[in-house]
Amino acid sequence: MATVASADAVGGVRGAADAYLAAGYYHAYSVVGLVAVVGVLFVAVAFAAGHLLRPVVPTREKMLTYECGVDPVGEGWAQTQIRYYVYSFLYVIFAVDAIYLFPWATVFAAPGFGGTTLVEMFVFIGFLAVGLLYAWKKGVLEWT
Amino acid sequence: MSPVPGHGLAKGLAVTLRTMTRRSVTHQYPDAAPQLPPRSRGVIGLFEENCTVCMLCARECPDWCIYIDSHKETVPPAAPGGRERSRNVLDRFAIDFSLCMYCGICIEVCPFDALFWSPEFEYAETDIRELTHERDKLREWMWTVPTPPALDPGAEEPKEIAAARKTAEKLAAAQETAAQEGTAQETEPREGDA
Amino acid sequence: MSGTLDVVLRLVAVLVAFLVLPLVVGQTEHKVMAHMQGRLGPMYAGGFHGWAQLVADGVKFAQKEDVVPAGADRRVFQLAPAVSLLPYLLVLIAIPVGPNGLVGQAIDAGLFFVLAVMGVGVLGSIMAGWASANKFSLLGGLRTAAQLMAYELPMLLAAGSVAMAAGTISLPGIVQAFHWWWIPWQLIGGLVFFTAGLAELQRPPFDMPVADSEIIFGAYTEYTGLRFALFLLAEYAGIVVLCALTTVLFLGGWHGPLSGSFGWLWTLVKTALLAFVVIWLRVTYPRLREDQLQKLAWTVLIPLGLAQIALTGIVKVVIS
Amino acid sequence: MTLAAAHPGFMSPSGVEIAFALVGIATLGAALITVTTRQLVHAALWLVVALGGLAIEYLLLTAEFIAWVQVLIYVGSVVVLLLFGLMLTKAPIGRSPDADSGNGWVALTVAVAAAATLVWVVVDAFRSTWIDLGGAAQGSTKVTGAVLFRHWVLPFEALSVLLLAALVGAIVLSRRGAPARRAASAALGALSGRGASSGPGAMSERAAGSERAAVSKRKTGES
Repeated sequence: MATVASADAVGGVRGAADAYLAAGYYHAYSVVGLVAVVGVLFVAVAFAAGHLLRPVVPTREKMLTYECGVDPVGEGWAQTQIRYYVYSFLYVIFAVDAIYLFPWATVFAAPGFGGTTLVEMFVFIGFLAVGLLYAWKKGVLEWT
Repeated sequence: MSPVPGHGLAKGLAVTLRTMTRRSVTHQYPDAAPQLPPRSRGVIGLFEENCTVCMLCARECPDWCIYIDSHKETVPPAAPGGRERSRNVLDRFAIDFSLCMYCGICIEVCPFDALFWSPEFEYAETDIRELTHERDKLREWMWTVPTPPALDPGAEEPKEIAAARKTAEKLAAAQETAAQEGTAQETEPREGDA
Repeated sequence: MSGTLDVVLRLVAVLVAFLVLPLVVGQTEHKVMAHMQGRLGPMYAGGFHGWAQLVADGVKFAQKEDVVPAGADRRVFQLAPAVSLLPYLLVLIAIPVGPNGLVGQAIDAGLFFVLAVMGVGVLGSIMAGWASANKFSLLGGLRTAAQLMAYELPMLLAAGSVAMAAGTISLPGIVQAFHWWWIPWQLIGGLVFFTAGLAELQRPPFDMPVADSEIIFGAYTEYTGLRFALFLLAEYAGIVVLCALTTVLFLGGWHGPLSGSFGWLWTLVKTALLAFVVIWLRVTYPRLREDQLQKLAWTVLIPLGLAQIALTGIVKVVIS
Repeated sequence: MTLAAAHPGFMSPSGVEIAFALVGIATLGAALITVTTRQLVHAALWLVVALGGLAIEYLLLTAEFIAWVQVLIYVGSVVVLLLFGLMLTKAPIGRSPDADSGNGWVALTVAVAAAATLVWVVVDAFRSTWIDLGGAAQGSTKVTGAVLFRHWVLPFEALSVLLLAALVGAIVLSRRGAPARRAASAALGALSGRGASSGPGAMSERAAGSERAAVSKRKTGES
């Protein structure tokens, strides 16, 4: 795998879009992969060192679930009505919408796109906004 | 309400920023001795010479942290042929400062001025059991109790002084009458003689 | 060979930054918060104004027993701190500090990479919340999830606006394209991004998921020792990352007066100032209620983000 | 993968292809554990691993944009949504013996059939297309954007309508019967005297009761 100095990669990004070569691409992501490996190693070393340093004196009391000093009653789970679950639906839908902003953002001002593409995105965002407005009017965003 | 939206938020930020630029009010306690107000209440001292083991303090203590042991002694009669008297002798006087809540009721109720507030406050221990202090320690703290401030000139006399003075006056008056009776035959009673 | 050395140096630099900068922020928080409250803060550890307080804390954490509650899901419980910490390390490598390749590693889809990976960290809190078998933790985990859901979107929108302005989603590319007039132009987006980022980090005033007066410490209630320390490190690393990102996206990164060969210093100064603001906000504002949190995200930040995108698009097409 | 194996690669086989194969195996393993584990939340977490593995596969195919979309949307939000849902319903720690429905063989058949169809379609469609690992990156954001807004504008706009429909649908479904539910829970509380019992158990019981009431209400409304 060829290694390219990252300055070249930056230059490639700023230059023509197609000048971004796969070799630089793989180099960049192999470094990211290395960071991930380093991170995992760091955590592993920290846990191992902690294992050597810390005392291990488990008692039954200590292993109890903490409930402000009172013996825990029942299990952790209880059925409750949590209204912000609807928000998570909203989010997934809106996030899918928002994702498209990014490829659009990189090209819409380029020659050959311009105003038309802007209008296209505004139509897209318009639908998004209508959805948000609908949710608002329906009282989904209200708590009580 | 506020003229500009976010006005209140900015005001809050200004307050915290202003506080940051001012000198902090923290006293560096172990390095610098604290400036305690006069007669601050740190710990309870025992003036054991005054204690008559009446047990009022132990009984009134809300969390029962005063322990008193005593025994009776018989005192031989003061005058020959008189009655023998019994007297309470203090064996133990201890206050458990891990229980004490510094309400000061014991000091208030003591009829013989045996308990005092001392400004001493550095008596932390690493073991809770060592916070039960015995009479010698309590007596030592007594030395740290400041002398009471002088009474206001216009104040009413303290009761014990008033009582003592009255007794003294009575005695003086009695003596005077006795003296007058003795000298009445010789001279006229002098005016204004006290 | 020099290429390998270069990569190793960058890795070491990123790891050092990852371990040192959060501590610096934490110590600054100790002192700044104290002085804002008329106190002194730590004064003993290390001698001079308690500079080594967090080192002492670290030593303490390492010596503490690692308690896993009997009812907990052991492996998930033990893994959760790593899941919440590592994304920030990954993100740190993509943040440019100075021009001419002064960056851990330039990534073409840098902005996108950063946003995607940061979102993963929340999984750690959710795992911790569920695996603790504790009612407070479960509630904390739920609140964390709800908060992520609400605030990820404004972040995406605001970041999208910058990407539009720059015409690229590479982080060094965005800073290269920066002009000073971007600051007023992208002001709304910047505010939205920073606020949403604060909320995603669960920093006060958006710390409902760890509201100590209600649910002890939320998802982290059952944690002790080193694992708890890792959660804390994740929070402060998150502050560093958020401030650095805001600097890079909205404040022009290394641009500034006399930025000839000291561009990296500008990045650091701006990041530090933003970190100060994070602390300042924590001291100043009371915690938002859960419904206020959600309402702020959906009815204020998201519409503002959309408005910023519209503004950016129009201005961009007009000037090009 | 088939293609990479069939054609001596553009990169040396020791590079990207080996990584691709290894990550593929790991992803497959994680996916298998996801569907076979009896611990619900573990299944969701293994799903994270599988989806992350897929993202790495995309990365290795130079589909940078799709890879990070995968992480952002699937790992960052769909799985969080899933975990959220699991925590709201019952997600006990430890095994759930009732997690299996007994349809294992049917599910396996469907899965194999679906996989076979997909593999066949993909192989057939891209038979003569190569990802040039030596040339420009194929799936960068810019390329994706250019292709999307030059050739696929109409599907893109249609997508927004679809998402809007999904949004409205979700709101309508979640809001329907909300007033009825409140009334039902009040009635239920009054009837069964559950309001008199104390503790957190009572609250959850009441919530469960109201859920049941709402479900029955919905059923009667539909019939």
